[in-house]
Formats: sequence, structure tokens, C-alpha cells
Amino acid sequence: MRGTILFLAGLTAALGAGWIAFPKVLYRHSPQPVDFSHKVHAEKAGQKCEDCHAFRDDGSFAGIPSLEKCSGCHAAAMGTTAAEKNFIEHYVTPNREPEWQDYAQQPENVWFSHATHVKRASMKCETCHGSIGSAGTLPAYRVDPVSGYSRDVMSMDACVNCHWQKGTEHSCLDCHK
Amino acid sequence: MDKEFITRGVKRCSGGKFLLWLTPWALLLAFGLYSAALVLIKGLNQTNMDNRFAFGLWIFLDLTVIALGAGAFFTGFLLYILKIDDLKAVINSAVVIGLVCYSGAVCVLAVDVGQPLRAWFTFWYPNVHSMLTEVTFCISCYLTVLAIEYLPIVLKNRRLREVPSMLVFEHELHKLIYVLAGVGTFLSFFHQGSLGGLYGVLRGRPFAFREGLALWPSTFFLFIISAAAVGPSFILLTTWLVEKISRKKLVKPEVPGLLARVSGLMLAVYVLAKTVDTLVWLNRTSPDRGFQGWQYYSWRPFGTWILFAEIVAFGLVPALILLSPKLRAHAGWRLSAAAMACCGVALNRFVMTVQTLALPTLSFDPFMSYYPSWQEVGTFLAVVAYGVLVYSFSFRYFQLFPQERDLRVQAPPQREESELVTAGRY
Amino acid sequence: MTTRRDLFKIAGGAAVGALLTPAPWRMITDGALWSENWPGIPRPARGEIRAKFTNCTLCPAGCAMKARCVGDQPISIAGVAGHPLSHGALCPYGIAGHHLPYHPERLLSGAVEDAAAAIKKGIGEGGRIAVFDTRPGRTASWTYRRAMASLPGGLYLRPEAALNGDAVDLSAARTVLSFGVPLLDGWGTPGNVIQARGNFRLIQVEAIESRTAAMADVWLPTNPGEERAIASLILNGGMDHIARELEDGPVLVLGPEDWPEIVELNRKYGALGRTIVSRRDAPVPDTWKDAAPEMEWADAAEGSIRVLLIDETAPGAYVPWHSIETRLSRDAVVVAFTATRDGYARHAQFALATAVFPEALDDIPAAVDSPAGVFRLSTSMVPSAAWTIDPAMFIAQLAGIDAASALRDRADAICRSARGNVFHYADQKSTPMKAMKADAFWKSLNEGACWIDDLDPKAHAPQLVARAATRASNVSLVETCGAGLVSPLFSKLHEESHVRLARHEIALNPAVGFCDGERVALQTDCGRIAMTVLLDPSIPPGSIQTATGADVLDLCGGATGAKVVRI
Amino acid sequence: MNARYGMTIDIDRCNGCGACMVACAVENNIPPAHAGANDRKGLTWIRVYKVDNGKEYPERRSAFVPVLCQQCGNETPCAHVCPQQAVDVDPKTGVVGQMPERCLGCRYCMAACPYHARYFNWWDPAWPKGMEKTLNPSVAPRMRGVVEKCNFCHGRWHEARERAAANGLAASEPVDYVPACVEACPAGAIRFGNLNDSTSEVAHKSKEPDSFRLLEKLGTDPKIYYHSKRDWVKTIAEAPRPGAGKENVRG
Repeated sequence: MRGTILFLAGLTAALGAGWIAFPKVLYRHSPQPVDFSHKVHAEKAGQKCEDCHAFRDDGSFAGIPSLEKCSGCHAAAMGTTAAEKNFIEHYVTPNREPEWQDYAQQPENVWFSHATHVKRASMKCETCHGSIGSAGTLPAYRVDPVSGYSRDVMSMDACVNCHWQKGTEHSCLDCHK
Repeated sequence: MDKEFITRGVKRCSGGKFLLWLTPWALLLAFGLYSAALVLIKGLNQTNMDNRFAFGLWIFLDLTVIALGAGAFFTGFLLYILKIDDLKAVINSAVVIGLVCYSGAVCVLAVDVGQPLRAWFTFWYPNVHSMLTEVTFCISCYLTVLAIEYLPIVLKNRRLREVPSMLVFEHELHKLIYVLAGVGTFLSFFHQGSLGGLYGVLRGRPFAFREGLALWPSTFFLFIISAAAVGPSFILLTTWLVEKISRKKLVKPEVPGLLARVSGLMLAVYVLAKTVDTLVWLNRTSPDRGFQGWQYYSWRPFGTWILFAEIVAFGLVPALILLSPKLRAHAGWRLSAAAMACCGVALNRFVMTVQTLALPTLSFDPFMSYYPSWQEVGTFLAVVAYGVLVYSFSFRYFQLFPQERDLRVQAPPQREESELVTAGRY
Repeated sequence: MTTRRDLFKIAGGAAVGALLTPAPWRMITDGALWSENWPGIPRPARGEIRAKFTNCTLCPAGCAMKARCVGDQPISIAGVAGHPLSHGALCPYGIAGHHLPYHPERLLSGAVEDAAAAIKKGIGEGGRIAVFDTRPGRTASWTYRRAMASLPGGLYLRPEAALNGDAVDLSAARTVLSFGVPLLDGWGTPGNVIQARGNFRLIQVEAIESRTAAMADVWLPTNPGEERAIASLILNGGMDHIARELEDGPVLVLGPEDWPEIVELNRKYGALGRTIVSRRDAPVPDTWKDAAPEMEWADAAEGSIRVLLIDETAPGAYVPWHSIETRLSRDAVVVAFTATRDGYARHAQFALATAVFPEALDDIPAAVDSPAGVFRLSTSMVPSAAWTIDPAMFIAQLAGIDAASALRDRADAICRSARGNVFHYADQKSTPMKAMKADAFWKSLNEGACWIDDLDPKAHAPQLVARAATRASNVSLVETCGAGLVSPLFSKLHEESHVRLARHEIALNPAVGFCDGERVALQTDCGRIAMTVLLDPSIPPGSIQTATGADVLDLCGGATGAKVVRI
Repeated sequence: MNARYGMTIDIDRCNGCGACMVACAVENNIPPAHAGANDRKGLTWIRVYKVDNGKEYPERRSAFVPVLCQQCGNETPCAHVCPQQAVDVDPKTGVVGQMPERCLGCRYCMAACPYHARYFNWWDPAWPKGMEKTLNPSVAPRMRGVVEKCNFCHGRWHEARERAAANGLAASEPVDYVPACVEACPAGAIRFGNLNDSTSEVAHKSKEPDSFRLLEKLGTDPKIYYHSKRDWVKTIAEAPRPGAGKENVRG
């Protein structure tokens, strides 16, 4: 009887540690340089994703826009929010690129082509990136320090499942490089 | 000091002596671990392997060690499945040897791969066509089985038996032993085979490639038979060695004879099969793929002598010796024959691994040679030292040879005296 | 009270529990992921991929290049398809040329001030100053000549001109007789030679089966040193099977130009004016006409030079040091402008670090196999390091002349001449010079273009002159890149395979009795160099094959015979 | 329609300049030789061997043979033996893919390959300071302890597919690209294309009587076709003949 209790005690302790404490300990949180609001840009500026996250002429995807792009509108402060102030003061004026952290940055050994998915398969951004495009604030960037990968990066299983359903799963080098 | 751990009724040497005996092996192990660490940290550039000699000393070692460790499963098979009860006398020792060989092999494999951290991929993303997958699965499973088989031997230890729950546990395990033996035998048969298949399937290496029987190339079965043949021989040798070192009688005289007979029988079968296989390969398999058989043996130093040595000198000869009751009865003949058998199989493993890689496949290939680096040798020695240490401990504290006690009781008193004087090295 | 057994129970529970959480599995996975990109492994820079065009300066061929760049950084180089001279081909040196700025053995900085002071002192003491230019005909060369003209007793020295500055028209040849010339292995413009290769039969007279000999239609193996005898034999109607081949003209005979036989053979088979033609060089501004004349180093008076400035930034023919040395006065000051320690820097008091390809802006004169004059630029694709100096600027300053816009000035002069056509690399189109304005021309030159002159309508048949002949040597030198620096990736061809001989590697026949990898010395009457033996049965016992390199050329340059000795 | 990418290599045009080897290393982020690397521990996905007719000077004649992964199509030896699916054959292209990040470095595939076209990363990749700026972003960085080989410049294949997608073309092979070695060969000795497309140059050339494949009798159906008019050169396709003097000391 006592034995069983002790056993269960150990069990629960371990379960708690593994499910609750471990993820907290493992992932390193780091805030984005600027408290950017997709929501505001979508509503006020009425912009679509591709207005900022554009394709280059060679078909490759530019990803997070450079400061140059932002400065196009934000040459001077637009509004009085702290975020705006911070952005103008620390980045626009000194013309310093913000060190955005990319939630969806795939590993170096992955070849992900936005052109293939968006232009050929005409997929929606939300299909992979979820509701980030309409979020009022940027979630904290959580990275696994051991692997060095973002916690929110799409896992290979997710890619494979979709490719498998669509019947476009042929070989490793389809997506790896 | 550790007296209360030593099995009742058997004599073991003093703790000091024991330590003295352990020290050199411990040092050897330490050196080996150092070289292994070098390889793991700095990478395989520490070895003399290269793109042409992708495999080296270690694979040869693994295949040999595992063949020799086959005594464990084959004795188990004979004892528990075929009910040859005389083998009870050596089964524990056999299990320990098996455990040592297999665990040693696995450790070396872990050092031998370039990215050990990914070894588990083989279980998560297995390629069912690959012989190496088969090997990995079987070895790891069989290692578990051996560990479980080893448990009761540990639990029989005097002190542990004082814990009632342990006693119960051990009893339960004993009921299991037949199942374990069965599973173990199956797994072990299987992966001895897949180790052979490893090379037999290399269609790009006509020297190693063999045509298939059913699912597997002929080497699959040759490896099983040869392993079954040398397993008992190796037990024969080790038992004799332990008797010599510990200056004790450990098994009844009929046991070695029995082992020798079994070994001889299997060896004879092996030699026959191997001969047939070689003929088929030389005259059909290889020529069909554009490689004339004779050319393999025209690269010095790998002349036809190696074929002769493998099949006749270290195959047929020991087989005949072990099969003839008169010669077999004579310890000298018996042991040297057993030794020869072991060498023969070792040579076979060498040919399959090293010679296969040394021989050119393209017309503009050079013939390659390779010498292991000291780090490779060191890691190899670590396995040996590890084996000796584990066996020494097991021999000191556990009952590896059940007959030892009875033999001591029967022994005439004056020998008792003398033994007390020179109280064994163990 | 808790016993040991209790602890066992708790531990057991914990163990079971842990296995039911993601923790252990996460760690195992992370371990594998970590092994994908553990520390210390560089990550390629990401960014937009652009194409940039330029011309190679690593050898006088000056092949057209298309560089694939991330942002501005070139990451790989390919030829420019459809180019009228280089035909989209590049040699391995050019393909990896963009690595040179990062070469670990690159010469870093130099004592510029001290050098300037020493030079001024030398001139001040009224000594002769001379510039030795390894690749004449460049705009920089003109700057040197102008500078020397404006300095008292200034000399402009150049290596012996191949074919006395005349050109070879390979496309016109039907039969080529070559005496050990590496026609297919670095002689002219690779693309041009390969393009023409289909139309001529190649007869190679050589002791060793070189790359050229291996690809020749006929290879005449000779004993080392017998090539000249064979030449005169053919000249005097011997070896009629070769003579018969030579019936099929036009014929081109290539060989060491200091052999009278070569000149005679070319005369006899009517090469002059047909396969060997005289070439107009690209025009220069009239104001440059008073520049110092070109003088071959051999014509400089013994012991006359007090200050020698050597520009080896643009590799060309190498003149062995011992023959340069004789021209120097006792207390001579020697300054080498170079990117490597291996060249003349070994003999100079001052080695001043220069920019390397693709840092430097320079032009490349016409190659030996280009019948027409050309003008093309090697643009600066990556900024040159702050500590490098531009030799032309340095020497211009020394002489107090303005050469800052020399390239532009020359481009304008060419534009004014309204001759020839401009081939644009980006769209592979040609436009006549007439149709272009000076600014447009300059712009396209910088974006990747090549001006190709019209063939001179009233060109005279060239007159070859034989020089004092040296005897052939038993050493066959295979070209490593003229530039001392070669991409580190050439280890693929040296250490990691034996496709090319590494420097200080010497190929010998196994019968000679040395063993592979043995350390030996290559010895001539000029000295000895330690080498590593590479056994190669295709090298005849009497011959030696090794890779060029300034020190080897110093050793074998004037030498008639070399031998290998144990050390 | 599936493609079957293959190559034809005209040995009679190859003068062994090594441009293909250098271009391959540039394209695929392969580091320069580590100190201690030699012709047996190097990384040369394509390697030019110097072969000869086995006669003595002056009858001796040489030729240069570039050897890369032969992209075996039938029971691909390496893919067959890999324990954890780090090697696969793409049904759409016939390219034998090697996955460094899946490979555990057991080197079984190297033992299986009769062409010695697979290479092991014995050292951590290292470049001279600054040279890492010239790495190709379309190809993953290298890593130590894994096996690698030619994959017909898959980075370029990816780019070509992306270009096609960006230009609104349907997903179909073959895509328009050539591997680095093909682009680099100044003599145009290497040709690349779709062997299944009967109109392609490689399909034609592969069917010519002077074309042959290395060790064809092994039945691995390689996709690299060699081409030579010289009879002695054709014999390199066969198994080694000891004593025939075919020792290869260069290349």
C-alpha cells in the first residue's frame, strides 16, 4: 500500500515536471525588436500580405520586408504609440535594420519555395502561417536553444502530411537541399 | 571484505589479489576509452579508414566477436530447446560471454558511425530492405534478452537472495528462461544471418555478392552455421582458460567432449556448405556480373591461399579433429582444433569485410591497403579489457559453473590442502 | 522513516512518469537536430540572387565571366555564352577566381612609405628607374610608360613578346604542328582554342604525353632536347609522314620562338599572314603618344637599373630572376607590387600588397590567339581591402602625372576611333562602336562588355625574327595558374586527387627508382628546390614533370637540364 | 511524364583540366581539403581519373575519365542498403538523393557503391577566413560524419522549379537546368538531359554505338553514358584485369 503511494508520488512528480516545467525551461523567449501590429497595417493601411512580404523578380520570396520598405511610409512617426516612437528612434532614424526573428524560418537544409506553394498550388498564407496576419501584437519568439530552431516552425511531419494528401510526396530532395 | 558476496562453497582468491589482477585490464580499458573519446569528439578522421576503406578494423572485430559470442544462443538452444542438460554446466558462462561480446560490439558500432546521435533514426525511419536495419534491430533486441538472461545469474548472488522480493523475481525469471532462450535463439540466429547478408547483398561488390536462397543471400545461412560452429569452440577455450587461470576444476570431463562434438558437427556442415557456395559463386554468380573468379586472387597478398586457409586448414581440419572421438578426447588436440575453428571463422569475417573493400571494382582502380590507427586499436582493446573485467567480476561473485561446487566436494582432501595454499588467482 | 526500498519505489515511479512526458523524447530529437548544425559551421548568406558580368584577369586570355551574386558577393562564376572570343568557356582557375580575396596566403599590407622613400632616394641619387610589367598593353602599362617618360632615365621593361606581338588566327589553320606548346592546356583563350579545335589536325612533338599531347591527332614522343632536331629534320624534308600532313594548309607551327626552325617552318608553309597575323592594338589617347617606348627586359643594359618597380598584379610571361638580376646595379632598390609572397616578392626589398581579382579594376589586352584588338574591363566586384594599393596610381604619383581616369580616357579614345563592335554580355548582342556614345560605351564596359576591333584591312604580313636559341630542357612544366594565388578549392585537383600536379610535386617514372611521396630535390645549374615525388608511368624515364611557380621557373628558366637528387 | 535525368560524357573531348571538379565544389559548398586529407579522404563528388592503355612509353596513351555518381536506376545499391532511408531514388527524376541530415555515417552505402562515387565527411567543414561569404545559399551547409555524393546539382534543380512556378508553368519534369560540371566543362564534353525524351541530345548520344556505361554487367542501370571512339578506352567499362598494368596513379 505504502509502496503504491510512493510509486504514484514519483509518477505524478515526474509527469508534472515533464509536461509543465520542462517546456518552460527548454524554450528561450525573446521579444521582437518592434511591437509590430499586423492588425493595424491590415485595417488602417488596408494592406494585403504580399504588399510587404513580396516576391523578388527571380521568383524567390523576400520574406520579412527590409527597413527600406517600412521607411516608405514610416519616414516620420505615424501616430504617437510607444512602439512607433521606438521604431522611429532606434531603427528608422539611425537607418538600422530591425533584427526580426522569423517564427517560420526553416532549417538551412530545407528548400521551401513560396512561389511553388502560393503561385502554383495557390495556397492561402493562413494555411501555414495561421492568424498571425490579423494579430494585434507579435507573439514572443520562442526558440529551442539546443536545436536552434523556432518553436513555431512548421515540422517535417506537417509538410509530409500535406504533401502526402496532395500526392506530391516523391523524395527527400523535393524539399531538402 | 567481499567474502559474503562470494558464492557458498567455492574458493576465491583474496580481494587484494583480485584487485591486482584487475588493475592492468582497468588501465587498458581507460586507454581504450580515451581513444574512443578522441574518435567521438574529433571525428572519424582519427582513424585510418577512408572513402575506399569505409569499413576497417572495427567491423571485422564486430563480426568476429559476435560470431564467437554465438556460444550463448547456441548453447541455450541446445540446452533449453533440445534439452541437452549436460550443457547446464557452461550455460551461465556462455551467457556472460554472449553479453560481453554483444554489448562490446554495440559500443564499438556507436563509435564507428559518424553521427552516433542519430543512431535511433534506424528505429524511427527503418529501411526494411537494408540488412543493417535487420542487424540493428536483432542486436539491440538480443542484447536485452541477454541482459534478462544475465539477471538470474546476478540474483543468485548470496546477498541478493537475502532480499525476498528478489528471490521471487528470480524465480519468476526462471520460469521465463525457456521463452527467453527461444526468443534469444531466434533473434540471434536471425542477426548472425543478417550480418552475413550485410555483405552478400552488395551487388556492387561481386566479390561479396551471393545469390539468394529465399529472401537472403547464401552468406546469411553460412554465417549462422559458422557462428553455431565456433560458439561452442569458444566456450571450450574460455572454460579451459578460466580453469587454468583460476587453477580450478570447473566442469565435468564429459562437458568439453560434448561441446567439441557439437562444434565439430556444425563445422563440418559449414565447410560443406561453404565449399558448395564458393564453387557456385566462382563459376556462376561472379562471372555473370563480368568478374572472372580468378582475378580476385591475383592481387597480392590475397592469393588463393586465403581460400585454402579459410576452408581447409581452418575449416575441414579442425572439423575432422573434433569429429574423431579419439583426438577429441585428448585435450591438446581438442583445444587446438577449437582454436583453429575460431581462427577460421575470424578469417572468414576478415575476408568478407576487409578483402571485399581492398579489391578494385573499376578497371582503373588501384588495389588498396589499410592499417588501423592507434585510436582504432585502442578502442578494440577497450572491448577486450571490458570483456575480461565483466567476466572476472561475474566469475568471482556469481555462479558461472554450477558443477564447480560439487567438483570441489568430491575432490580428495590433500588436493584441498594444496588448493588452500595456492588459493587460485581468483 | 524511509528506507532505501522506498527511494527505489519513488525513483521507479518517476522513471515511468518521465517516459510518459515529452521531455526524454524531445531531448533525443534535439540531440539529432543539434547534430544537423552544431557550432562552427558557417551558414551561407541569404538574399536576392543577381548576375554580374566581368572579365577574368588571371591570365592574358581575359575570358568573359558571368558571376552569380548574393547581393553583391559573387558566389559562383560561369562563362558568357556566345562570346565571340571566349565562347562561354572558363578554365578551373577562372571558375574559382572569386575565392582569391580570401586566400590564406595572400600578401597583407606592405611598407608603402618606406618603399616610396627608398625609391625617391634612389632616383635622387640619379640612378635609372625602370618599371617591369608582366602584362604589357594594359592601360596601366601605358600609365607606366608615361610615368617613365616623365622621369629622367626612366625605362619601361616587358617580357619577351610572344610572336613579337603578332597574333595567331587559329580559326584559319587546318594543320597545327606544335613543339611542346600546351595548346589545349592554357596556351591561348580556352574557349577559342576548343572552338577552333574541330577544324585543324594537331601534331604534337613532345617528350611527355601532356594534356595537349593526349588530345592531339598525332603525338610524336621525342627524347627530351631532341625537339629542335626534329624541327630541322621536318624543315629539311625529313619525316615525310609529317611533311605530308603539313601539305594540308593553312599550317601553323608553334614552338619556342627563339628557335630559328620554328620561324623557318612558318615561312616555308606560308603561315605568316594567314595563321600568324599582325594585330592592331586598341587605340590610346593622342596625349599618351609621348610615352616611353616598350623595351624587352633583355635589351636593358647590364647593371644599369638603380630602382626597379615590378608590377606582377597581372600575370603574364615570367622572367627568371637571375636574368633580371644582371640588369640591376649593385645597390638597386627593388619594389614588387603583388598579392603573393611567391613571385618576385621573394627578391624585392619591398613587397607592396595589391588588390586581386575580382577586387581590382583593370583592363585586359588582346590574347595571343585574338587576331583583332580588344578592350574589356575586369570590374571591381568586391571592394578591395583598405591596405591594398594600386600600382598604377602609386607610380603615376611618383612621376607626378595624372592617371586617375586613364581607363575612361582610353575608352573615349576607342569610342572616337569608331572602329569595331561592342559585345554586350547581358543580352549577348553586338552593337557597332559608331552607334555608341562615350558614356554609354563606358557604362556597358563596366556592366560587362567587350570592344572588338575590326581586322586591319591594310595589315602587313608579320615578320618573325628568331632569337639566340637556348637548348630544350628535360623538364616539362605544366602550368599552374600564372597568378601566385589559386583558389583553395584547387585542393580538389591536388591533394584530394592527382588531376593536376601541386606546386613542388614532381612526376617521375617509377623506373627511375624513387618511391611515391618521397622528398627529393630538383636540381639545375641555377640551384635546387625540395619536391615531393608522384610516380607516373606515363612520364618517360628521361623526363621530369612539375608544376610551374615562380621559384620553379627561376630554377628551370634558363636551365638546359635538371636532375632529381635524394635529400 | 516522369523524367530520367542522365549524362553523356565524351572522353575524347576531356583533357582533364579539372574545371568540373572545381565548379562542383563551388556549387555544393564543399570545403577545401582539410589538413591531412589526401586522395583517399577527400571530397570530390565528381573526380577525373587518368586512365591509360597499359602499354609502356612511347606506346602508352592516356585518357581522362570524369566519374561521378552514376545514378543507378535498377536496385540502386546504395539506396537498397541504407538502414534509415537517407538515400532514395526520386521516381520523377531518377536522381539518387543523399540526405546528409538523415545519414548516421555508417558508410554501408560506400561499401555498396562499385563506382566509389560516395564520399564521407571525415572532418568538420572549414573555409579560410572570409571565404564562407562565397557559399551557395541554394545548397545546405556541409556537416561532419555523413556520406555525400553528386545529386545532379539539386540546388539548381530547386531554383529551376521555383522559376517555373513563378512564371506560372505547370509542375512537370524536366525542368530547365544543367548541373555545375556541365556548365563548367570548357570542352563541352559533359551533356545533361532527360534520357526519356527521345528528342534530347543525351538520349541520342546514349544510343550511339560508341557509348558505354561503367560495369554495365552489374545490372545497376547507371544513367551516366561514356563515349569514346578509341577501342582501348572502351575497355575501362569492364571489370579490372590484374597484371594488365591498369594502375592508376594520377586522378
